[in-house]
Amino acid sequence: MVSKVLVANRGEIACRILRACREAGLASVAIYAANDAKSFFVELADEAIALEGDSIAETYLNQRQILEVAELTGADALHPGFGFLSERADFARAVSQAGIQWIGPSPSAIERMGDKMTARITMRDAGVPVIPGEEIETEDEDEALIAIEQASTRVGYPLLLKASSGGGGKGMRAVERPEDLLEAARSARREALAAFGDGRVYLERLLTGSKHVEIQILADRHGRTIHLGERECSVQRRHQKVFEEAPCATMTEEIRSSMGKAAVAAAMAVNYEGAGTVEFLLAPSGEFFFLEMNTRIQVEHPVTELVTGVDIVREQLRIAAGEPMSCGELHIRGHAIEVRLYAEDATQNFLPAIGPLTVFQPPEGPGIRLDTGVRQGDEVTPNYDPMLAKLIVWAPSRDEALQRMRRALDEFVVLGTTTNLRFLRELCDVPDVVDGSTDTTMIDRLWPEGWTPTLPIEFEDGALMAAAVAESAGLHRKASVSATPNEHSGPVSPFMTLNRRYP
Amino acid sequence: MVSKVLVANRGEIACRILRACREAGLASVAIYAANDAKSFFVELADEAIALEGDSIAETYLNQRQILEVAELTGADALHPGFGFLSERADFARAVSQAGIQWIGPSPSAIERMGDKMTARITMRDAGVPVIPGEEIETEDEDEALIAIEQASTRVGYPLLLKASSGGGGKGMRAVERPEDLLEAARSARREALAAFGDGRVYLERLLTGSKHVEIQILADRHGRTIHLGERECSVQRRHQKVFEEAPCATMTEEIRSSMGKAAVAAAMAVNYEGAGTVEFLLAPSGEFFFLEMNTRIQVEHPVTELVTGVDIVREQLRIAAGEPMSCGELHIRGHAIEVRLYAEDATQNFLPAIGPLTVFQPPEGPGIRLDTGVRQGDEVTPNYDPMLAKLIVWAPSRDEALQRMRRALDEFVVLGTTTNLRFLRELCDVPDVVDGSTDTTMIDRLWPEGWTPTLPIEFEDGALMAAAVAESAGLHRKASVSATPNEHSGPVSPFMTLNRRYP
Amino acid sequence: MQHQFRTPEGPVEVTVAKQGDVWHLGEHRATVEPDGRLRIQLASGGSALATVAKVDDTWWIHFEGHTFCLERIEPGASQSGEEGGLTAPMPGKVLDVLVQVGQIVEAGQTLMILEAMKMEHRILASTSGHITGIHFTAGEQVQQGSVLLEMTEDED
Amino acid sequence: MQHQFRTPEGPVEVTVAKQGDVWHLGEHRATVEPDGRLRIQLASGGSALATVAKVDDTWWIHFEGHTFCLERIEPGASQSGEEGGLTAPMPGKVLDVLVQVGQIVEAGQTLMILEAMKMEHRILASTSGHITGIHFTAGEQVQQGSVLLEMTEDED
Repeated sequence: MVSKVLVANRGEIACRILRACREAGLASVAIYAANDAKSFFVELADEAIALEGDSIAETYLNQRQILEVAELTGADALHPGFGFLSERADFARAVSQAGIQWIGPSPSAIERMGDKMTARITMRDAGVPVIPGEEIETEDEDEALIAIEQASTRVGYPLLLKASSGGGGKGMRAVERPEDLLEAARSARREALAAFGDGRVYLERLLTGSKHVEIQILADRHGRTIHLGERECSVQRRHQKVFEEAPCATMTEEIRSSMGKAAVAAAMAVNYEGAGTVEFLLAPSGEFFFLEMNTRIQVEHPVTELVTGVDIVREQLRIAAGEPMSCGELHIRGHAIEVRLYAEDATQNFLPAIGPLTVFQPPEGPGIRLDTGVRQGDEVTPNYDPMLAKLIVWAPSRDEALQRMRRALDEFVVLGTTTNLRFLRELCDVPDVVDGSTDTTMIDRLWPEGWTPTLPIEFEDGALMAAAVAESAGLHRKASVSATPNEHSGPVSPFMTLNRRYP
Repeated sequence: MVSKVLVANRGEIACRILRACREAGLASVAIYAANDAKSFFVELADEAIALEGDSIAETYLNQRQILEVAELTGADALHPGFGFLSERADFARAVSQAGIQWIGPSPSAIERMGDKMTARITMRDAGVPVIPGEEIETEDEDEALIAIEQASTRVGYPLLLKASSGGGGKGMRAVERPEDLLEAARSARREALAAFGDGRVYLERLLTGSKHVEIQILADRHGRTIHLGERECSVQRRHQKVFEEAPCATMTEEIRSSMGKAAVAAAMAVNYEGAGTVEFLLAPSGEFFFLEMNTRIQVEHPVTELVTGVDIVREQLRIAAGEPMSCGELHIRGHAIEVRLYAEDATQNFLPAIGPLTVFQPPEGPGIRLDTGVRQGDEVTPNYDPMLAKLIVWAPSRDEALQRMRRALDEFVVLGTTTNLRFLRELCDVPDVVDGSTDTTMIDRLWPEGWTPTLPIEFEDGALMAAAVAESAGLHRKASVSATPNEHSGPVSPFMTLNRRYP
Repeated sequence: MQHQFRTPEGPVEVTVAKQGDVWHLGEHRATVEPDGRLRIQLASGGSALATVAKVDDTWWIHFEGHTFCLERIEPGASQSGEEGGLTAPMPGKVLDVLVQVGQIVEAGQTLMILEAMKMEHRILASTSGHITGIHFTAGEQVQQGSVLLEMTEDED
Repeated sequence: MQHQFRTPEGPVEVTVAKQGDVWHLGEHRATVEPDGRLRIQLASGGSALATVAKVDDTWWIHFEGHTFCLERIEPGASQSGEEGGLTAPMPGKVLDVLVQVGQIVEAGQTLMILEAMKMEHRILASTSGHITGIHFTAGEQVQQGSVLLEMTEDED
């Protein structure tokens, strides 16, 4: 039984989970750092408890303090979201030992999949194809560098260095030439050590021209382990996904079936429970290779929800409560696309940006979903990930979904902070995106010198004129009209003679 | 071929259609009365043309002027939306004669279904069951009253008087007792004459305890006439729908199949083209009776879109362009509920309200769709229908959809104009709604003395305190924080030395 | 500070006090958030945000899923409009006047028919009595709150 | 009225004139909508709404699907910051300093490594030259726009 869920996360995914708890009739507890006191997710929780400390390590990564909050509030389940402590087996273990239901797989499943090298070995043993490469187990920097150098000659160039504890592109480096290997390895190890406390990196051959395709998994305690079809997430910049879709445009029933089987086998190999994702590289030949398994909910889960009709977070809650999952046969309908709105400057190599969200007006209408943790008036700070929102569209066909995404992005207005909105909009017109032939190197290939917007000169004139008129008319000194209406009457309330006095 | 669509409507349905045109790559033209110059739908169109005149008759019902705009702008198709001219056969004919594609069925189909008495006779001839009742064809008031009185003894009480040209509850009266018949008939005739220019009314037996169930139809020029399953719209106040869902909670595959067949037969009997709805009363026995056919898109079409995955407006555009419809086999997934947010006072017999939308904050998150034509800062005027928005949710099951609707309504904030928001929220907790045993008289049965909110006294205390603190703190004199940020820096733009001078 | 508001149950006097950033009303507490909303902590322990907006003299409050409409009574303002007048509930057009001055009417009797938002609305007598004044005829436009008719209540 | 704005291509001077409610800039026209947006009618015939917001001295403009960020140059303000300084592109922490004062560096060489938003960012030399100043050491926090290092450009 689960009755009160502590959400050990922040931002849009905390909002997503807290709303699911509300809908499921579960009480909810949010935790927040001081700089999140006014964030939207804090409002959505039944209870919200401030965490002491300034850094992420002292707050959202502080296992002891989070467990204290769980005890204090009487939470009997904990949802870790993604990032932060979501793939920390030691935390999952501590939560369980405190008598609190961990909403996710067992600590041992997290461990075996969380260490990317162990996962590669586990998958190889289970008969799932992995990318050609070599594990480097040593933790010692000098020994590791020597081993990396030796392994590189066997793996061949171009190659990828990946942190064994990594994720989200952190501690990952593509190396084109032998002479760049050592600096890249040092840098990857340093970033990995800072981010995960584990500097180990391993080598994989860099498979160019491949698609990043991943299978969503659900497993309950009643003997069912199923997959919900695939997502394609090839479009990445800085090794981070930016444009995701379901289904994959080039998927065949045959590949879906064998990839789905491999993913279910991967999950069953570690006695998986809950929601998880098995990531593959899909080569143009139709061959696919295991990349890694994410033992948690993923950022891009909404595209799967829209095409399968399964509420994945709600199923996570059900499974954690010991109930059987409620979804039936896999039935994929239509097409869904997600783009990630980042506070970043796409013209400056996607450098993160900060600032106020002076205007934040998302698009509306049929087939549009917005998952966000921010509101107009909020502040984008350098403290956390720069993702502001996920804009997701569904339509009966892929063409219609792209048309809808273009329309939605055209309606979206964000002022006060630089975002990748225009980059996302122009992505929708790229021939590779239009015809579905996206691969993981597309952005680097299309814009080797960096991206700049295609901007008719007249639009720039219009913007300059707008600024000049706005300044001349003093628009910045006027309150918005809607904030201070003063010429209207509310309805007239009839009233009677009873008097009350307060207090 | 269709390339440019004139949308002869306003408000949320105009927004819905204009966005569909944008997505389909069609140019669009909006028409608007002076009091709509700042309405949202005007912004969404590629071109917007002001109509001359003040009254609805001079603007949105002015066939001549609308045809002139179509010619002026070179529109080659016209979408009438619902209400206004959407069911005027003479207009459909004039549009076609002007060489413009009417997005809807043929004038003769509109005529035969639009006159409710003719429709009853057509359906009876086609073997579709109709409600026991009598048509009164005479237009003369005195003759009609005599005929109504005579027919009433054969039909029996309670009975319904319905305008032959009616719709939306206008010109409709329920009569419980013979002594109320004449005043009700005069009033219904007067309202019908004012609204439709046709005072004829007919009699039907009032079938209490029945559900209002309707079937969505699509027919193209390539020989396909299909149905998209049913919607249940039993929950009505003042004969207007307020809570709609798909599928109907008590529907069986057998009844859906026979009702669907009857609806397709009805459409084929008039050589129907495009989207339409065949309305039935479904008795507790499982018997169903033809009510009427709406030869246009309906307010509640989104619930069908969400459960079938068909974009009905997009299919209308396709069918009008002579293409085959794109949807395949009927496959109903999950459950969708729509509630209609009206500017009205639910505690005063749903009397329409007006005022500014000082705050208008719709809910967000997965599974929520909002179709609206208003924005925060807009004004609700007495000129048009008081419907502000349609809030639609989808979830895998009916229970989950209700849970989601409760959550969404809890998040919805509207200030400045009285709405039925709380009424809608409490509807979601009514046992009849929860167990799906809604019928058309539910609201009158549950609240014979009118509805009042269930309000814990402490919440009223909280509100009084909020008002007192807001007044004391002078919150009405402060601009909103988000409107005038002043303590943040935008990103620093590097700049070079090139100088330009404008103009 | 002390304010009077009209509620459906009649005028209510509310006195709130401020200590530091916290407002007090008995055991209830409130603080003003940076975005202009109010955090209300009720004596029972519940806590929720109130969204507020003022339109003319009326505070609109959204709190715990309910919307309240509280007209502030200016200190010293006279209270008028309570007796006799039958006012237009909304702007519209008079369709028909069914009574005459001097006529005796019963509670619930239809006195006038208005048309607004394409619907008919009936103005009913709330008590039995005599019609003492009729201010509009069929076809005339009326504003919200316009006094349409006047009547005196019959004494029992 | 005349204003100067910084654009990616350099400062631009814009002169707009008002006739009645309509603003003019050459053949372009603009009007202010009641909600604070601007209706811009371009000389080419296109017309669209611009959403505007000012943050400090910078006007943010959304127009035709593009977002512009135009810093207004106060009349008479001096133009500084153009030479020599290598500034922090965003707030963060210095992870490593890879050069020393006096060192000769080449264009593209990594001078400093910052960490912000959990990612590493490299500060590169934009030209070849000499390092003349280093203002932060590893472990220190920096604000956006802080001058991190100074260098002189080598003459060719």
